[in-house]
Amino acid sequence: MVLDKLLEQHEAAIVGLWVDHVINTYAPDSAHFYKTQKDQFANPVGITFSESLGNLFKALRTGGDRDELSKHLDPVLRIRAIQSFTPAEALAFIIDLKPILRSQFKDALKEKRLSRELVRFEDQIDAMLLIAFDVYSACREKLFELKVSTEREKIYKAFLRAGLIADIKAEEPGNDALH
Amino acid sequence: MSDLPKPDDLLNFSHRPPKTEWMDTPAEIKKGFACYAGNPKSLEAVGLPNPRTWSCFDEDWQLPENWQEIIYEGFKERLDKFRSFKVFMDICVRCGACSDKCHYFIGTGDPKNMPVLRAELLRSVYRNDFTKAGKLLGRIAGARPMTLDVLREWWAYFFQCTECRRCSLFCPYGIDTAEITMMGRELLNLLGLNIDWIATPVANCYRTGNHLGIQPHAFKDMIDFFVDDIEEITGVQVEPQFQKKGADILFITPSGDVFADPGTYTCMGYLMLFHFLKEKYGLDVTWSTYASEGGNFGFFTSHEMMKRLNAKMYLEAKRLGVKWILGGECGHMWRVINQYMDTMNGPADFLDVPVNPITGTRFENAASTKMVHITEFTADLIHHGKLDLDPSRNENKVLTFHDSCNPSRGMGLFEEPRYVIQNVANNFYDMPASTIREQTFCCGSGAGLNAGEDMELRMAGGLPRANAVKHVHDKHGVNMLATICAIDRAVLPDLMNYWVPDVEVTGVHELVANALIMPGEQERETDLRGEPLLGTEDADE
Amino acid sequence: MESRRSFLKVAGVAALGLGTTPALKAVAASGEAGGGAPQPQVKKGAKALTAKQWAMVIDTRKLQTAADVEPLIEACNKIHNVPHFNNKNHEIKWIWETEFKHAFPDKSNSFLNESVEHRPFPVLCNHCENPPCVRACPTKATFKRESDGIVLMDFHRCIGCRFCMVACPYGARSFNFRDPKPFIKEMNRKFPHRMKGVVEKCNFCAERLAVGEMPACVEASQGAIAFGDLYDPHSPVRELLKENFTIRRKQVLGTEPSVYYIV
Amino acid sequence: MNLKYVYSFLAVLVLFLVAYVGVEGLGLDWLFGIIVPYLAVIVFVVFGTKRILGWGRSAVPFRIPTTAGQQKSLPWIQSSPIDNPSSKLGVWVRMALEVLTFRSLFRNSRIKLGSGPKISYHLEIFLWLGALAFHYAFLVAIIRHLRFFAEPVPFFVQLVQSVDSFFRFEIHYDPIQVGLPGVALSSIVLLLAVTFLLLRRLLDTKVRYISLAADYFPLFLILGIAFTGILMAYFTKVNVAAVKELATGLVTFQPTIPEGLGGVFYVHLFFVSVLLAYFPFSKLMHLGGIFMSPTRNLTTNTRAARHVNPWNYPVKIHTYEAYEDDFREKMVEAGLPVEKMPAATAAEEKE
Amino acid sequence: MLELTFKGGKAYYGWVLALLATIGAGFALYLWQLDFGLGITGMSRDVSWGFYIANFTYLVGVAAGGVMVVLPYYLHDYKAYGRITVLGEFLAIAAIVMCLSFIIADLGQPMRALNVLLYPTPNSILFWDMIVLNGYLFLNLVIGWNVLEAERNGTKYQQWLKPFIYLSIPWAISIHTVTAYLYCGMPGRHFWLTAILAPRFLSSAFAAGPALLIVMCLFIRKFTNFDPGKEQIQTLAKTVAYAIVINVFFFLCEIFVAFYSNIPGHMDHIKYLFVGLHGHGVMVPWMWASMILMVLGIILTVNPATRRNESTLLVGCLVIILGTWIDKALGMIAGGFVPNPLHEVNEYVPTLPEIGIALGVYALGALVLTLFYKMAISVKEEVRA
Amino acid sequence: MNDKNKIIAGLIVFLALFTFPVWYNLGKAAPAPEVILTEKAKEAKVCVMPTEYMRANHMQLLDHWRHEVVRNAKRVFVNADGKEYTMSLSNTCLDCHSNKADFCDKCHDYASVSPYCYECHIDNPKGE
Repeated sequence: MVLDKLLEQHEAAIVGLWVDHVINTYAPDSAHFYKTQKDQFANPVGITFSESLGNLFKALRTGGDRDELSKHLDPVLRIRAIQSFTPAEALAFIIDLKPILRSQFKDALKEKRLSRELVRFEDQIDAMLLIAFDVYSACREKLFELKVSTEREKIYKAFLRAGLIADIKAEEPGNDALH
Repeated sequence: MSDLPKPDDLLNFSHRPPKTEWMDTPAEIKKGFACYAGNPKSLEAVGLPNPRTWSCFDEDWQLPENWQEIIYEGFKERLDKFRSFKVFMDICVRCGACSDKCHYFIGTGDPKNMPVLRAELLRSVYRNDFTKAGKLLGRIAGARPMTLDVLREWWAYFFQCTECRRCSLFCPYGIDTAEITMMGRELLNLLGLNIDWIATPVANCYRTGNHLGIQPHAFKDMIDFFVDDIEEITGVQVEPQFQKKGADILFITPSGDVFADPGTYTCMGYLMLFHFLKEKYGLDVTWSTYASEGGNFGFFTSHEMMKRLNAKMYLEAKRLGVKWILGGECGHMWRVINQYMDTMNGPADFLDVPVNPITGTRFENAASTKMVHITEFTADLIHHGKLDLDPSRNENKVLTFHDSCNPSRGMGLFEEPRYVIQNVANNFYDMPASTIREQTFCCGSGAGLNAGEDMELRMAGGLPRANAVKHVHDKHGVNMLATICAIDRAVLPDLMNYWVPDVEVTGVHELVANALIMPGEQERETDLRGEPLLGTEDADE
Repeated sequence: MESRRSFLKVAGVAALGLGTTPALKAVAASGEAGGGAPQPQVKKGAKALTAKQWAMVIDTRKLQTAADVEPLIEACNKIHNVPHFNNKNHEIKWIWETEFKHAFPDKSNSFLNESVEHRPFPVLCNHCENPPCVRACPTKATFKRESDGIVLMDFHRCIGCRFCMVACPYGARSFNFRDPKPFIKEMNRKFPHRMKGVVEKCNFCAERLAVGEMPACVEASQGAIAFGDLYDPHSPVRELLKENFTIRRKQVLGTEPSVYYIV
Repeated sequence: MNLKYVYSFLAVLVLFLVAYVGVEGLGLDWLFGIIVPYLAVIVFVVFGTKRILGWGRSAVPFRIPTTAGQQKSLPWIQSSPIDNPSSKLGVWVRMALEVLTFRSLFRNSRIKLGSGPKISYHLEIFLWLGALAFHYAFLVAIIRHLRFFAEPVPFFVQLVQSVDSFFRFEIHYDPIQVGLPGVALSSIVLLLAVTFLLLRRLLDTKVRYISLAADYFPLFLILGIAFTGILMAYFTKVNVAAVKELATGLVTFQPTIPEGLGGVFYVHLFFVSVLLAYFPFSKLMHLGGIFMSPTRNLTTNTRAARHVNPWNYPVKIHTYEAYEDDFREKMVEAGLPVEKMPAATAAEEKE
Repeated sequence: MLELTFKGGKAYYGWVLALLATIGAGFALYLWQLDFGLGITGMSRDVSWGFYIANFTYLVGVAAGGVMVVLPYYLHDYKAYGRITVLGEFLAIAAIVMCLSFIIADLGQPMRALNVLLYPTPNSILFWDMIVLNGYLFLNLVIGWNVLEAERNGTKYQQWLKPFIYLSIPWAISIHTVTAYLYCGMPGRHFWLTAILAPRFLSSAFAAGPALLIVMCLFIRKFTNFDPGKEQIQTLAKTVAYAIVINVFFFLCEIFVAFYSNIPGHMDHIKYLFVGLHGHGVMVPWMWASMILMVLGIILTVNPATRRNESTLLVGCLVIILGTWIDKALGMIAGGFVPNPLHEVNEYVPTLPEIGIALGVYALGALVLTLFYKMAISVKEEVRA
Repeated sequence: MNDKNKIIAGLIVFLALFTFPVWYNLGKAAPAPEVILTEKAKEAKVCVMPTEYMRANHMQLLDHWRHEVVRNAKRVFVNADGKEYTMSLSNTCLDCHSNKADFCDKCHDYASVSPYCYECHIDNPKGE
């Protein structure tokens, strides 16, 4: 599998391009801040992107299974889910890996066997997009769940304590008739 | 999503946003980032101007025609009334020291969340109206006229600042963007532009003394509910007193602890502590349903509203004739008390300098305001060995401490809560030095932004703090985040739930109560939350 | 306006940080007196004596007693404002007299003939052709002048590190441990003295050679000391060297000293 | 490519031409030598004072210091008297540290130093070093320039000069001879520091994004001052006696225009005058502003001593009586003590 | 990490203030020397280098000694030294700061010091000495700072540091070799004209440097709660033992060559040092003391029993430090200059102001060492906690 | 507003410092000193180089002389007009301008410059 060896050699370059690409979806100087600030506590977004995308690409290259991919997708998408991106914008970076790969192996692609392997690898990327979609939706659901729960908690507990809710007692034997 | 992206849109999605100047990129008010507008009933209840139903998402904000003039007059008046405002408008040299310190900039990546730019939003209008250079040179001198877009921008970004003042720490001249945000919000309030999550609690607090509008009897019922819980766990019947005249101490805590989990357990902690002190040392503490709210959402509206809501504390203390006031665990409440209360509603000469009757300690640092922080009080007790504590009961909790912004940068309360925690629990780990004490990161939901509708903003704002908790969670296995602020206790569970799922949130005095050996209490199997204590869980099954 | 325009030119040229020499040319080029006057330049004095490598032959047989050597030292010290310190540590010596066994430690045998043993030998800087001191100096403050082979001191560049004193195998160099001015009996106004913190030594009376005069000690020795160009076969030095057997101090060290002694 | 710094650069260029042509071409040396400096000083003093008094007029309603250290509370907890100054002395020391050592900038670089790999922290500490070098070099240069304004030259000016040009830079090679009579270290440091600050504002995207044209202008101006100063001192060798004659003339209000002062000098003088005149209307007022910033110049014993707010007007509040009137019945029912018993139950008791 | 140097207890601040006072006094004396001239020192026309250059030579040795910790850890991956390489590097920084200060103090015209840069002369050894010393200072600052920084953040030090570290090892050897070449290149000075002067310098450096490091480690273990580790100290002690033995062996070789060949030029210098020459022998007691101390040092460090017991090891180290100091500082200078090229005997004894200025420079070095060690120890305590 | 007087005090201190030159000179104008030429200088009428150049660059010229004399053994300077001078501060310059106090020192003190030349070179070659 010639492509695997190529991917392995160029891994650092590809991941570098990919991370830059993701970070460049932000405003220019925020992107500059995300790229240059190396302190993980002062720049959690930038550092998480570079680490997780690195692991993600390694998992993708070595044919990682669904769980491994989502384990690495989760930190990135958890951040993208709460920033002002539409779902399409949030997940776009997954399929943007394809043009990066194509530009990286432009010359090698002339050789037929390699281009067939690349097409198959791109299918894997599409599969990863679907996994990403699940992870992204899970984050969004968690967000909405939190929104709903704050409202419910607020009222329910207040009612409970104000004695407006009679909480259901445990089933006592014999207090209801069978008819 | 009415307008599905057309196929060709898909391609240029990941293009870089246009590199236009910040003055040319208009602010976009987005769902999940802006809070709903204040409902007119609340505005009328406290007499705030221009009450009407409107939404920030639609175009027409139903503003009075002469709104520019109102803004100008309001601006002028505040420049005279606040030297901080006028000085901060003039001396910023835009050196960029504060620009990457704001948790909202770090989390959202929106350049206008940089503290220097948030201030420039206001400063640009100031230059246009109040400085010669601004009038002459216009855009070159960094001035721009007050337009509707600018107003929308103010609305979007002055409600994206939790007034945590981290930027003021790093600014060479101490320019306080929180102060500028307060002025911005006051100006917006002149036009009736405020958010419901602040306006309604203000109205409730004004009328019923607490943010939720809990009526006195309901307030007492809730406390009684806690009394039953305590009895179930410890077998001891605590008897809190309400509006008891002639008591030693009036205790005021944020009402958030009375209704929102996990604050409720901290409230139970207070009850047990005061019962213990009453039993052992005869300390007479009273609560008050009238002054049942330590917090002050008026602080996020205007200086006048802050004063109107805060007046209750001294009035109630005077009416009940207590010796001094004890304040519960809260964040912005303590900024108001520590730096504003005495000036606004003082002097409190009907109270005397707080002395802890049990240990005899005179709280010199509260000699004029006559209000002591609960952790100062408890730390003093522990230091003199007045509390019988069994820290092993908190053994299953691996703790870390989140310095709430206001006690950290408005008071400097670092060692007291840590001292208390380390005496009531054994495993405590501080987060990295650059994320705690005076450099602490905000929970992302302060200054009245802990509504439900701006959850994305809150998650983005709390990202740096969550990232630090995740670090100590991975490194030391921390599973409990302690904090001394009611809003923190209400919002951090959501933050933890989203970023670091297996870390819970607790108040400091819940831990104190867990460890407290009450006179005449039964052998405890569970902590205040009903979870089994270490070593007893196998006994149960 | 006149002076201003010229100033402009000077300012313009100097502005490029080219300093004096080009500025000199510029001024000349502007030519106050109009026309392209000749450039200011520097040249040797008319009467200047030149040589490829100045050398000295001291006929010690003619300088038997201290009284013979004293005037040499006096002459040198007087015209070069050499200070006289009573504290031996801070002594400044350009030329001084010492016994044979000190001047030639490697050649003294035990039963030396009386006259040589007690004869005062005048010693001074040998102006070596391969000077260790010039090799050691970190700033080229001491340097061997290609034009005439004299080893000179540039007192403006000397940082007073005294590495040259350590390097000199003849101990011919002295250091101004303190301000020499108060210790100069009467000042020769035609020759500058030194300041504290710099090293100094015999300069083969370079200033006198430049105006065609023989070095002070040579004149004062009435013929006892010959001075001339080592590489000019007809110079007095070469004449003496041809006829007499001469020795040099520590010549085994390969420094090639230029001062020969006839014993 | 935003035009902000181009405006400023052009402005400084125009000023250069105005002065140079004005003097060299039109011979207006009396204008640039006497009128403009006097005007500049007047503007600086009058409007500077006006601006500071303007700030003074605004009230300081509340005491809002930013605390950066442990407060003074219980005796056995060690408080940080400088970062959280509860005493007047603490405030003076905190302000002095801020003004003399730029402590917040150092603290700022310290954060980066404190954690995170190397690359990022170098940039931050350079801001602290650059700013400190720039301000001190500028101060030393001003003290050195007192030699033109005072006759006889005061002792401390000579001392500063001798220390400043202690190290000799006497370069004597064929193409270039420079360094006599002496090279002032502060002139070199000033030129390098202001160039660094300008490059940082131009190249660091974060700082460029927030910079206004008004931020570049003083930097270009001071760069011009430093450059012309060095040009005159070491290369074109201005006629120092004439400069002093003009300067002392200005200062003793007997202005004269001596001969032999080239255009470069008047450019230098004009730049300084523009800087002085521009001062009160610009961010340079942080000179006075830092002393009046309420988050740095107040003590933090806010609970121990009451701060009086001059315009503390009374406000409408919800009294306890009104509160009790709303809920008296329910409070009694819940067993809460009330001031006045509700009318109904009072009636029952009566029966 | 600089902020760590500001947090300390009473004793720490007291010590720093004492050092500052000494530095102040030293500087005042230096101003007097600047005004009066080098006449206030004991140097003379025949002994033109004195106490300053003597201490300079010794301290370059101490700085080079740091390599004995860096080399095993980075080249041979001797893990145990990981804990104390930073201490070695910071000791080197403090030593180099003292060396440069001694050079400046020794110059007659310090205001022209930049001439060495403005007029570079590659044929002068002093020019190379300036380059290697400043280079070594820069290397140690960059390496020490970054390694400590990385340790504080729990990360591995950056990759680009590797070449600097490998460069610093031969560079350490070079600084002391160049210092030796200052002496052994001089044609007229027989005492120094020996090929093994550089090896002798290095051997005494590798004895003195690690010995001082051992004393520092014992001090640190006693007064702070960071323990450099027993094994590290034992390995250092072995290094000291070997080095001091080699140093004495080289010295005996010198003695043999001089006395067996019986050349007066060589013998006189050693005779002057050990038995006095023409009635002058101020150095005699010092040299014998130095020999006795070094032999005692050999006994204490070579003998395993006394080496393992840390108190006797401490005595051994102090004795070696003092012994090598007298040998290399006083003996080397006095021996070389007396008798002078004209075979006259003028002795040299440092004067009080000279010693005062030297103490001021030592205090400056101690201050730099204290600040850097305070930073290093605080980081190590913070990481351990 | 008790800090009103603090502000004014601060302003007064700043203005006092800022106007230091004004009150330091107390209105005594200090025109550039008139250098007094000796008789000999008057006769010579022309210096080695034009006066304008000499005022600005004499120190550089002297350094250039020193370089030529000491390092290149050249002792004679020929200026643009072909006039020859021996390159020596004490013997040439101070020969004409023998009144150092009125000629050199006046301007040096006025411009607060203290050249270290006279630490070695003789400042009164004619003994006046």
